[in-house]
Amino acid sequence: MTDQLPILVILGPLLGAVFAALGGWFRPKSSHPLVIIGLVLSFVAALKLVFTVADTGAQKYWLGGWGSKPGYGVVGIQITVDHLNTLLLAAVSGIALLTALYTKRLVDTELAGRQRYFYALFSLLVTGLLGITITGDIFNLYVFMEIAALSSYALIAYGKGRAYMAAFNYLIMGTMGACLYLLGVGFVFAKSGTLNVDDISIILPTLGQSQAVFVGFALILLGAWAKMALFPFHGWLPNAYTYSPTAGAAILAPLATKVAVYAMLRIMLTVYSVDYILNSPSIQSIALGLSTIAIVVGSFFSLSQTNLKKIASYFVVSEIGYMVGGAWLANKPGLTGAMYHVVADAAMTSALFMAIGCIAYRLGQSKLDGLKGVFFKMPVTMAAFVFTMAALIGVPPTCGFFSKWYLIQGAVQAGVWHFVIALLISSLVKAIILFRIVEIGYNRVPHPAVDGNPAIPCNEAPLGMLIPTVAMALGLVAIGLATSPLVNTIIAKALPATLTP
Amino acid sequence: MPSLPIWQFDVPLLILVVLFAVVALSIRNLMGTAIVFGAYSFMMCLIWAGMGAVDVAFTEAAVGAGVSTVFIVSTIYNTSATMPPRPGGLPFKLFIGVVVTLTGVFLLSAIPDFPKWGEPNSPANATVAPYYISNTIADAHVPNIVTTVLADYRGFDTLLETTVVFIACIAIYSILRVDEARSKTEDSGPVDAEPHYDPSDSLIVRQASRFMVPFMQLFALYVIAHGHYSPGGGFQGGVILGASLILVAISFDLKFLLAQWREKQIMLMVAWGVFLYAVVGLGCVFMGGNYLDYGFLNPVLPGEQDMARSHGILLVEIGVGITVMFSMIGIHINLASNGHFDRGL
Amino acid sequence: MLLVLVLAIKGPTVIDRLVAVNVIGTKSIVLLLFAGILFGQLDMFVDIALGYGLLNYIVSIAASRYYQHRKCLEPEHTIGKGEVS
Amino acid sequence: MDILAGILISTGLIFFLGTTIGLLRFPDFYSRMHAAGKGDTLSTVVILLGCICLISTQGDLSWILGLKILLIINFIFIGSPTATHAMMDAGNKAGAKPWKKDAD
Amino acid sequence: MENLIANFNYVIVVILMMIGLWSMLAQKNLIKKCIGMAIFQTGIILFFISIGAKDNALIPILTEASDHKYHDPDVAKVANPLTQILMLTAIVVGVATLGVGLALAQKIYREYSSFDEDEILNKQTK
Repeated sequence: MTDQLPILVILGPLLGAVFAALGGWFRPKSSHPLVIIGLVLSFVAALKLVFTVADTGAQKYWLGGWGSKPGYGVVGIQITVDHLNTLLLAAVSGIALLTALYTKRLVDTELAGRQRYFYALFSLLVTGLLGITITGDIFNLYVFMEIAALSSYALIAYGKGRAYMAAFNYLIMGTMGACLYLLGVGFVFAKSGTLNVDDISIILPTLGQSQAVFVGFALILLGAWAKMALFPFHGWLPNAYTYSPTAGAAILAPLATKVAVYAMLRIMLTVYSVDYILNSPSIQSIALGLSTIAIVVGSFFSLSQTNLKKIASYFVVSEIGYMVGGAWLANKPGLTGAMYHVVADAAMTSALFMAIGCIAYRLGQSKLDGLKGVFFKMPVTMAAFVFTMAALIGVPPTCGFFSKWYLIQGAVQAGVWHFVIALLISSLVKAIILFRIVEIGYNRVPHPAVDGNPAIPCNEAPLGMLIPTVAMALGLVAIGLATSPLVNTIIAKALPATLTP
Repeated sequence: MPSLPIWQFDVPLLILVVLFAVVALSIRNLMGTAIVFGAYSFMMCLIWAGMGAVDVAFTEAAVGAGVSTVFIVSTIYNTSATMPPRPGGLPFKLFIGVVVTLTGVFLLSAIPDFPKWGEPNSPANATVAPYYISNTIADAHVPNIVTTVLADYRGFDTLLETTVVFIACIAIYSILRVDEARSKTEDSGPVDAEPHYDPSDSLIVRQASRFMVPFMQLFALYVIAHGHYSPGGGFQGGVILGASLILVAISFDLKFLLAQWREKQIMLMVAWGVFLYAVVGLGCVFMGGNYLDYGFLNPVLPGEQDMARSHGILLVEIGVGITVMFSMIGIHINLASNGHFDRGL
Repeated sequence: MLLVLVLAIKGPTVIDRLVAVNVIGTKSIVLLLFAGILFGQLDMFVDIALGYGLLNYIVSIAASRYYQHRKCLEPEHTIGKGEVS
Repeated sequence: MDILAGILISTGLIFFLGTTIGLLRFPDFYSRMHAAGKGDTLSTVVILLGCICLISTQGDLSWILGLKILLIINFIFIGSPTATHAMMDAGNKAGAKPWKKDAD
Repeated sequence: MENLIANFNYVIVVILMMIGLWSMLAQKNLIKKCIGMAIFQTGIILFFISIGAKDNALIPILTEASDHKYHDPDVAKVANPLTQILMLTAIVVGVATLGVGLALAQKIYREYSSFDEDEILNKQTK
C-alpha cells in the first residue's frame, strides 16, 4: 500500500469534500468531521512521504498505470514526490488540518446559515493546492490551479459587502494568470510535444536557442506571477484577503500564494534549468527588480493601513517578493532560502492570520484603534501574535531568521544589493508595526496591575481556536530548530547539481 | 478523398470570428453582446470541426455556444442590459491598449519559430500523440481516440475537470443562494402540482418544447453511450441532458422543473457523479492497480483487460454525465432565479 | 454565401441580430454536414449537427423569453431596443 | 441520385440567397422575420434532403445517416418556426414598430 | 512577413487574445469583462487545436472504412487527439469560470445595482 501514498495525499481531501457536500444535505454537522478525516489521511500520507523521500529519493506514481513507453515518453499523468515538494506537501496538509480545526467555531458563528458548502469548498481548495504541489504534468497543474482558484473565489465571496467585488477582481486576475500560464504551456508543448515535466526537461536543451520556448517561459512566469500577486499584479490580494471571512482568509493567505511560488520554482528548476535562467539575464533582472519593488511596496503600504487584516495582507505581498527574489538569485543560498521560506512563510502567515482571527473573533473587528488593552484581555493569543511577528521580523530561534539569513547570503553572493536593502527595510517595517501594536495594545490603557486602575477581564478566544494558533506559533520554533536537518537532508538535494556553490 | 481544403475553409471563418469578437465587445447593449457572443461560439465550433477536432466542436457547440449563452442571458435578465454611456477614461484605455499591443508583439515574435500550420511531423504531433493513435484499440478497444485519452490515459485530468464543474456548481450555489431558511419550509411541503403559467406565455413554444425534450434526452443518452464510437461522451451528453431540462425550465416555468427535481436532489446528484468517478478509481486501487487503472477491474467487469478498460471508461463517462447534467441545471436555476429558486427566465 | 451573413450580423438592432444568429445557426448545420462530406466521415458530423440544432433552438428560445419577460418587469429598459433605425 | 442531390442543394442555395437578401433589404423587423423564418427553414430542409441523396449512394451504413439527417430535418422543421414565433412574440412585446409606407 | 501568412492561424490567435485581454482589463462593465475572458480562452483553445491540426488528416476516430484501419492506423492521417483532450478540459474549465464570474456579477449587481466598475467603486467609498 505504500506505493499508493502519493495519490492518497490528493484523494483524502477530494473524497472528504465530496462526502462533505453529500453529508451537508442530510446532517449539516457531519461535514466538518468528514473533511477532517480526509485531511488527516492526507497529512499522514504526506508525512510518511517526507521520510520515504529522505530515505529512498524521489517517488513517482503514474495514474492509470500509464508510465513511460519506449520511444514516446510518459503517456499518462505522472505524480512526483521529490525533494523539492515533499516538505511543502507536508506543510500544506498540516496547515490545512490545523486551520480546519481552527475554523470550526468561526464558521458556526460568522457564517451561520450559509455553511452548507463551506467545508466542501475548503477541502477542494486544499485538494487544488496539494495537487499543484504534487503533480508532474504541466497541464494537470493548470487544472489543479483552476480547482484551487474557483474554490477560493467562492470562499472569498462568503464575506460580505466589498468581498464580492474583491472576489470578482481576483477572478479576472486569476483567470488571466491561468490563461497566460496555459498559453505558455501551449508554446512549450508546440516545441516539445509532451506535457510531462521530466520529459520536457530532457527535450528542451536539445532545441537550442528557441524564441518560442523563451516566450513560453515568459508567459508561464507571467501567469504564475499573476497568481501569486507579485508586484504589478498584486492589486487583487489585499482586498480579497481583507474582506473574505476570517475562516477563508486563514486558509487562503498562507497557502494560495506560496503554492504558486512553488509552481514557479518547479517550472524554473525542473522544466527549465538554472543554466537557462542564467542565460536569460533580462528576465532575471526584471524578476529581481520586481521582487525588490514588491517587498518595498508591500512594506510601505502595510505601514499606512489601519486594519490588522489588511496589514497582514500586505505582509503577504512583501513576502512574495522574498521568495521570487531568492529563486531568481539562482545561486545556492538564494534557492535554499527561497525553498525554505516557502515552507516557513506558509507557517508564519498561517499563525499570523490565526492570531488575527482570534482577535477579530473576540473584539468583533480588527482595526488597530480597537486593540486597546488587548494584551490583558487575550494574553495567550497576543503572545502567539508577538511570537509570529518576531518570526516575520527574523528573530534568531524562529524559522524566519534562517530563511532571511540564506536570502541575504545569496543576495550578497550575487551582488544584488538592492534586494538586501529591501529585505532589511521590510524587517524594519515589521518591527515598527509590531511596536505600534504593542504600544496600542499594552500602553494605551491604564495598567491593571497598578493599584487603583480598573481590572481588565481576561477574555480569551475559545480553546478550539486558541490551541491551533498556539500550536502553529510553536511550530515556527520547531521548524526553526529543525533547519539544519531539513536543509541538509532534503532541500540541499532538491538543488540542481550544476549549481555553483 | 483528395486533399482537404483546410485553408479555404478556415481562413474566412477565422476572419469572421475576429469580426464577431470585435462586434460583440463594441455593442453597447449587453443583450446584443450576449447574442453575438453566441454566434461567435457557433463559428468557433465550425472552425474546430474544420480542423478535425470533432469532440471539441461538439463540446463547444453544447457548452460554449448553447449553455453559456443561456447563462449570460439569464444573468442579464436578472440585472440590466443597458450600459450607461461613460465619458472619459481614454488615457486608461490607451495605456491598456499599449500594454496589450506590446504583449501581442511579444507573442508574435515567437511565430517564426513555430512549425508550419498543419505540419504532421511537428514536435507536438510526433512525440507522445502517436502512441495514443497506434495503441487505443490494443489498450482499450475504443476507436474514438479522444474518449480513450480523455477517460483513460489522462483520466485524472477528467476527474479533476468534473471536480471543476462540481466546484462551479456549489460555488455558484453558495454565492447566490438566498433565503435558505424560507425555502427549506417550501421544500418540505409539496410544491404546487399545477404551476401557474404566465398568461403571456406562448402555447406554441410549450408544445414544441414538450415534443422536443424527449428526443433531446434520448439523443443525449445515445451520445453518452455511443461516445466510444462517435464524437461525444460524458460531457457532451451531460450538457445536452442538462440543456433539455433547461429548455423545460425556460419554456414552462422554473417551478415546473423544480416540481420534478428538488433543489436537494439536484445538488446531491452533482456530488454523486464525482463520487462515482472517484470510487471507480478507488476500486482499481483495491484490485491492486494504480489509481484509475481500469485494466485491473477485469475480475468485476466483463471481458479481458482491454474490454475492462472500455467498460471502465463507460462507467466513468456516466459519472461525468451525471455531474455535468445536474451542474448545468443547478447553475442555470441559480443564475436565472437570482438565487431564489422560484421564478426566472 | 457566408459573407452576406456578415452584413446580417451587423444588422441594425438587437432583435434583428437574434434573427440573424438564428439563421446563422441553421446554416452552420448545413456547413457542418458539408464539412462532414468533405472529410468523408459524415457519420461523425451528423451527431454534432444534431446537437448544434438543438442548442441553437434553446438559445433562440432563451433570448426571446428574455424579451417576453422583461416587458412585464422593467419596460423602460426594453423600449427603443427593438425599434428600427 | 447525384443529379437529384445537385438540384436539391442548388434549390436550397437559391432559397437561402433569397433569405439573405430579404434579411438585408426588408425595412422592418417583422418582414425580416418573414424572410428568415420561411426561407431559412425551407432552404435548410431542402439542402439536407440533398445531402441525404448525396450520401445514399455510398457506404453500407448510409441509411442510419439518412435517418439521423431526417431527425435533424424534423428538429429544424419544428424548432425553427417555433423559434421564429417566439422571436416574433418577443419583438412584438419589446416594442418593435411595424414599418409603414409613409414613415420611411 | 511570409511567416505571418504561413502561420495565419497564430496571428488570429494573437489578435483574439489581444481583444480578450484588452476587454478584460480596459472594459469597465463586468459582463463584458466576463465575455472578454471567454474570448481570451477561445483564443488559447484555437492555438492548441491549430498546433494539433494536420494537413489532409481525418478526425481522430478510427473506422474500418476506406483507408483507415482499426489496428495499426496511419499516424499522419489522424489529427492529434492529445491537444483536443486538453482543450475539452479547457472549455469546461472556461465555462465553469464564466459561470462563477456571472454569479459574482449578479451578486454585485444585487449589492450595488450597477455593472460599472467605477460606479461600484464610488458606492463603496461612500
